[in-house]
Amino acid sequence: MNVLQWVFVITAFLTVGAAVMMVLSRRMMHAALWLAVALLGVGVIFITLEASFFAIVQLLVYIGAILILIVFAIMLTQRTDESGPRLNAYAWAAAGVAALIGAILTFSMAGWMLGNTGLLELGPAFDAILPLGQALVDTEGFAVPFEVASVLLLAALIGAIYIAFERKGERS
Amino acid sequence: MPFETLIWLLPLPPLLAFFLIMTFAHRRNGLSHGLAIGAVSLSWLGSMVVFGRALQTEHLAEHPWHAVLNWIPTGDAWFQIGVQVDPLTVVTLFFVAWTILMIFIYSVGYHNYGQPRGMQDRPGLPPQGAEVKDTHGHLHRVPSIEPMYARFFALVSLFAFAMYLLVVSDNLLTLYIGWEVMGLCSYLLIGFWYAKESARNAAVKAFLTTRIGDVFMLLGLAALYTLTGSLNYRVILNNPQVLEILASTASPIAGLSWAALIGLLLFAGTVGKSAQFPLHVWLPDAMEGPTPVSAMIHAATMVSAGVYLMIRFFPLLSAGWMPGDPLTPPMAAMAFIGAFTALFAATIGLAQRDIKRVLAYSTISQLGYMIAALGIGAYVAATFHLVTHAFFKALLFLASGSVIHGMEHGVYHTGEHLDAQDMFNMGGLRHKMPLTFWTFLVGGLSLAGFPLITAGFWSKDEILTAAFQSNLPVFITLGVAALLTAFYTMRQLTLVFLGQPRTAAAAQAHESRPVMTLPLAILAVFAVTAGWVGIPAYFPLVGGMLPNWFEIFVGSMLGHVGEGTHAIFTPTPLMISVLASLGGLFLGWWVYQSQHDRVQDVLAKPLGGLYRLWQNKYYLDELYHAVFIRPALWVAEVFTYHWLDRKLIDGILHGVGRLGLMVGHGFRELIDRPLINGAGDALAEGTREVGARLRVLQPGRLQVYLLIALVGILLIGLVLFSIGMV
Amino acid sequence: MIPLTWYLILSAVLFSIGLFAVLARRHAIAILMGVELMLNAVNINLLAFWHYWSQVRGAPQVNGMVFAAMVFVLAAAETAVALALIISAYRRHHTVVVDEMTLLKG
Amino acid sequence: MTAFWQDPITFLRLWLENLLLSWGVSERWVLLIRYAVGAILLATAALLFVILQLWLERKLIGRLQDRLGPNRVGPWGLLQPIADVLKIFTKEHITPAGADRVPFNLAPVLSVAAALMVWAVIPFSATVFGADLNVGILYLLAVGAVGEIAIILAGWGSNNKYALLGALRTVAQLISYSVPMTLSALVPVMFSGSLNLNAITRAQEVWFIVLAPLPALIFFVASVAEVGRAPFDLPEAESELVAGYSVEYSGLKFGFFYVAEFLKAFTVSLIFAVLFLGGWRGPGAEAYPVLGFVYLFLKSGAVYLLMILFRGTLPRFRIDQVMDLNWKVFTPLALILLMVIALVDYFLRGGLPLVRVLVLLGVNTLAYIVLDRLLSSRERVRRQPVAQPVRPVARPENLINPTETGVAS
Repeated sequence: MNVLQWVFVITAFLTVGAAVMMVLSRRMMHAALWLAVALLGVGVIFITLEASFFAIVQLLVYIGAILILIVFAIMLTQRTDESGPRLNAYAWAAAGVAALIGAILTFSMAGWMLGNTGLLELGPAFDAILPLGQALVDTEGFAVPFEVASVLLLAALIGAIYIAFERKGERS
Repeated sequence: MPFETLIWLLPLPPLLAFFLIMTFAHRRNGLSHGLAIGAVSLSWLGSMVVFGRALQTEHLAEHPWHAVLNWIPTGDAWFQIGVQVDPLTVVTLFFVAWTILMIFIYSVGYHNYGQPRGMQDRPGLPPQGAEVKDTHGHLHRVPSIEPMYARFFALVSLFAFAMYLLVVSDNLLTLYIGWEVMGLCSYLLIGFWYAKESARNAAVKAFLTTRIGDVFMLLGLAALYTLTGSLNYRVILNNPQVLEILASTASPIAGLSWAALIGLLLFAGTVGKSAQFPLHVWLPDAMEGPTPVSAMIHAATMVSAGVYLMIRFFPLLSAGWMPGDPLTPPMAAMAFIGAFTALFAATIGLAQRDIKRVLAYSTISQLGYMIAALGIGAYVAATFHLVTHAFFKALLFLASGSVIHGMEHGVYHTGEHLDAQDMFNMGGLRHKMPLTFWTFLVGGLSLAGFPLITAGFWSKDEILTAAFQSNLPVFITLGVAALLTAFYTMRQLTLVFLGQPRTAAAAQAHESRPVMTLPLAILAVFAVTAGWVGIPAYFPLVGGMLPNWFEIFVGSMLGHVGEGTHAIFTPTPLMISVLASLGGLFLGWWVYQSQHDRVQDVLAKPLGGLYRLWQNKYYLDELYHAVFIRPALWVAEVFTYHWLDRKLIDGILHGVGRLGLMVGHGFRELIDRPLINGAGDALAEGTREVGARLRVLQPGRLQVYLLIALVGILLIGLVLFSIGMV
Repeated sequence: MIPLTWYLILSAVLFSIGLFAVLARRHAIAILMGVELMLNAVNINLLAFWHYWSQVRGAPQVNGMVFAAMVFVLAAAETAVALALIISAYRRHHTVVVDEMTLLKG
Repeated sequence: MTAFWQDPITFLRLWLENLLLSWGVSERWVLLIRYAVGAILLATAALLFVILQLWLERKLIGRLQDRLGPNRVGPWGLLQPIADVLKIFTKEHITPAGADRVPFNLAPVLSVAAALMVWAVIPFSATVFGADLNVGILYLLAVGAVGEIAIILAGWGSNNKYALLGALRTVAQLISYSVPMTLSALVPVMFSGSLNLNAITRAQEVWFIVLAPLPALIFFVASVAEVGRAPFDLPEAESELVAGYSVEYSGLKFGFFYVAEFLKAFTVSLIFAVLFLGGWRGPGAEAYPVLGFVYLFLKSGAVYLLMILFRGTLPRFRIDQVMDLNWKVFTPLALILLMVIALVDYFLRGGLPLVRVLVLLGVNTLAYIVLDRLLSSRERVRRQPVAQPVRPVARPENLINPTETGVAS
């Protein structure tokens, strides 16, 4: 195994471990921190895929925005005590289903005939940011989904503000 | 853009302004009058462009500019609406555009824009004045801004739209729409200060009275459409064959031809709209509205619309008539009613005290002039008088508004409780309000027909000349009316402006703001110069100095250009006209210069009962009340309500209701309860049973749903996999 | 020289962990975190295939990246709305435990 | 082969690489060692620089406030920060009883790390930069997020309501201001057509501050808000929040925050210099890369001095004013400017450079004038008449008759 493979394996175990900890930790704040670790791990995975742009976007969007939002939400809903069970009554069934689906996915993917292709280093010639940017604004490419995405973001923004806005007399 | 598009666009800006003010600007006074004046300025500009082009166009009467649109499908054809511009439209547009624009500008000042809001002012009441403190701490009472300022401009904009629509339309239906919208605006604006009982009553009276005429007019319209299949002017009026057929076909009524019947019906509409006897009673009461409304709607434009309709339909009214023939029935009716109204209203005008009411009766009288002129076939003269009258009467009304304003100023200053519109409370105002005085003088002289220089002289002289040549009784009536006109005009001038102030308020009166006096000045110019376009060529001395453009231009509508039924100079009518005018003016001045009492008219004693008769308007209102209104109320209350409605109809209905109740009860007990309810209940019960069993699947827990869905997917996948599809 | 399979397996594992969080955690925000984890797993897949595909075609491909970008957008929008909903629900019911929000119970 | 005095750092790097290669170390390891050494040197240099900066700031603020500033330890008090550091080293590390230990202890480290990580992509001269990342600007913004996480961790971990409130407030401010900051940072990106900081530097034939003064201004003010310095020092508003998120920290842990704060302040000056002031560009900087350092530090020093001037002269904003300024002025303005400048620049492509400069300057001036009119009209609407004091204030001249007011008794 070479350096990159070691990096991958270590990161993968860290990520999966952090994800498991996230699921199992009782305090929501800890879960959020474990999620942060998992997300960082995914960012590193992106770097091993030579998608450094996405690694940084991962940092920017997930850590910089989503995670902070989640932490804010946790702080704002802090009054609930976290003493109850962290998993619900169907946790065993859920675990079974999740494991089954994970197994199916894993086996179907591992069994894919080209799956053993080693991923070679692409090098700077494959720098895809420029094509990505052009594709996003190309009417032949993804201009419409891009616009739709922007509208979606705007709608989500307005919707979120509207929903979260405290209306008079709502607090019972 | 073809030129016709401009014609389409003429009525639209005021309509747009109406909607904009109503929707967006009803709380912003400056914006609302800006919108309204901007809109009518646009229309004015368009009208002037049309006017300018029309002057340069040959044979406009034979080939009017027109454009049509399909509007309402009628079977396999379309009812078309359109616009048309011919010489008559052009001259009407000219005075309509000018007077409307001037009155709009004047209204800004009249409604005290820029003044403070009065503490006691309420919507629906005239402004009561506001108290302001000057730099020395003294309290002053000053005029306050109209509380419904924006509403006023919205309504007059709508009115302007309707007037333009009426003028440019090429068919009776759109004309009728404009006509009725104007009626609505008139109603709304007379009742503008709706909190005043008198204003409310006046509004209802105006609306109902004009409605009587309008019903007849609608009948005429329907008859015309049935007979010709069209309401278009070009199809009916410019078409000798159609006129011929209409004139020669007998109608089912009283041996009249269809043309005569339709003409009479349309004339009934005009009687209502132009306030001719016996439907004139609403117009004096309409003076309850704000003065610009009186000027615009009840003097310059709307009441002119009735005359306009008559002029427009003159070919139909006179179908089969040639100069020299006996008059056709509608023409005879017009000649009679017009002449009678002219004299009748003038006599009432002699005894009125309210400055605006005198003008209102003078309006009725002058409209009678025009109707009478048309009745004897003086087409051009009637049109000419229509134009000049619009200018000088608008001027007079606006100037009287200015006088009232000045008087109110004095009333605020002195704190007296007196009627600011009563002429006997005025006097000597010429020093206080010089500009108003001079412009009022110009308007008044024009109304009185002061020889040679005023517009009114030329148009009135033309009518008198025509009457002299064709119909002597009409001529005599009109001559007497002219004398009376000059008399009451001078009475008004003397009472208001000359002599000494009869009250402290009059002594403290005050000239109005430039925004009010500027329109006066402009209208005064027209009140003089508008006559110069129609000086007959045969007139001694001045005749021929200016071409008789009006005769040529408007006369082309009838096709006899320059032919002239009265091309020969006859001195008698001229002399009578001059004598009536000067004599009336002198008498008016002579009688009323000695008026010092502010209660009793100097003429009241000498004339005695006649004066009281005039002052009470021949007791016509009382007569109408007794003859029409009380019986109508009785029929409504006792006959219709108590007998027909309560006893007969309600009785039948109650009987039917009881029967229905019995039948329904039977159905309910026999069919509904056992059969339908039973089945329904069973169904509901079954559904509930099933639901109760299935509700286990709906725990309301998100995650369980998801779990069930996933298990389902897995199962489906398993099935598909086992049969080899995945 | 990391085989493609490794990425795919990693993503499958992360996906099922996220799914478990979604199915089994009681806390609404934890469910949301599970969703985020699943989206990340998907993104790993997308980018891995993007890399693989670029390598096979010998030229940079964009489709995988565009999809990944869309997933980011979706994640951001979804989080914003979901958190707003959670806060709104918290105000109303004083709880963020989804088990206790059973107003739609049959 | 460059001479030592032309580019000492590259010279040393090449020397080290050759040395290692001649020892038989494989290329991969050489690369690794090179990065490690570079990172350690850079971080150390940055942290040492902070010491100088601390002294400078205290001295200048002292002068602004008519004091002498530190003047006891060393010549002109130069060694004062070192003495402070020593004192901080010797203090006790306290972890509060209810604290969440891991986040509490992780926060200061992350905070400093976030500030240092920025230095990795700054091009210090034509040849010297940590990583030539092709998404450099994105990296800068992303690393800012790590700093935010650190603050949240500190606030949460302290188990103290002032700390929590301070953290929430800080993070709200940081998130808000990163919006106009990002938008105005896109203007240089647009001009240069690249996200790479080195490329942006090289594209600045004309400094971007000349082409886009308003975005530069927005970026600068947003930067000041991002580092939470006066007049945006609400996170540490003592009167409201004691000391904000760092209230429970003591000793070296507090020192970390302290250092991070100053380091961030200088870092944003560096970023501003790179984005808008031409970075290391200057006469002779291509031929003699060592000059690039001098130019860059002179420029960022100037920006930093401006920040000190702000801190010394401006009063603190209220929190609602901070948010108003951001959401109602900066964000819309930055958006509009971005679009307008993009359009204008698109049409000026290929024209005379002078025309481009003048037109863009004109556009900015115009935007400024419009903004000024808008703001002043808003101000006019909102200005309330100053209330007259209802009750007489207890001043000597109001107390003519002490017995009447009851003061005498």
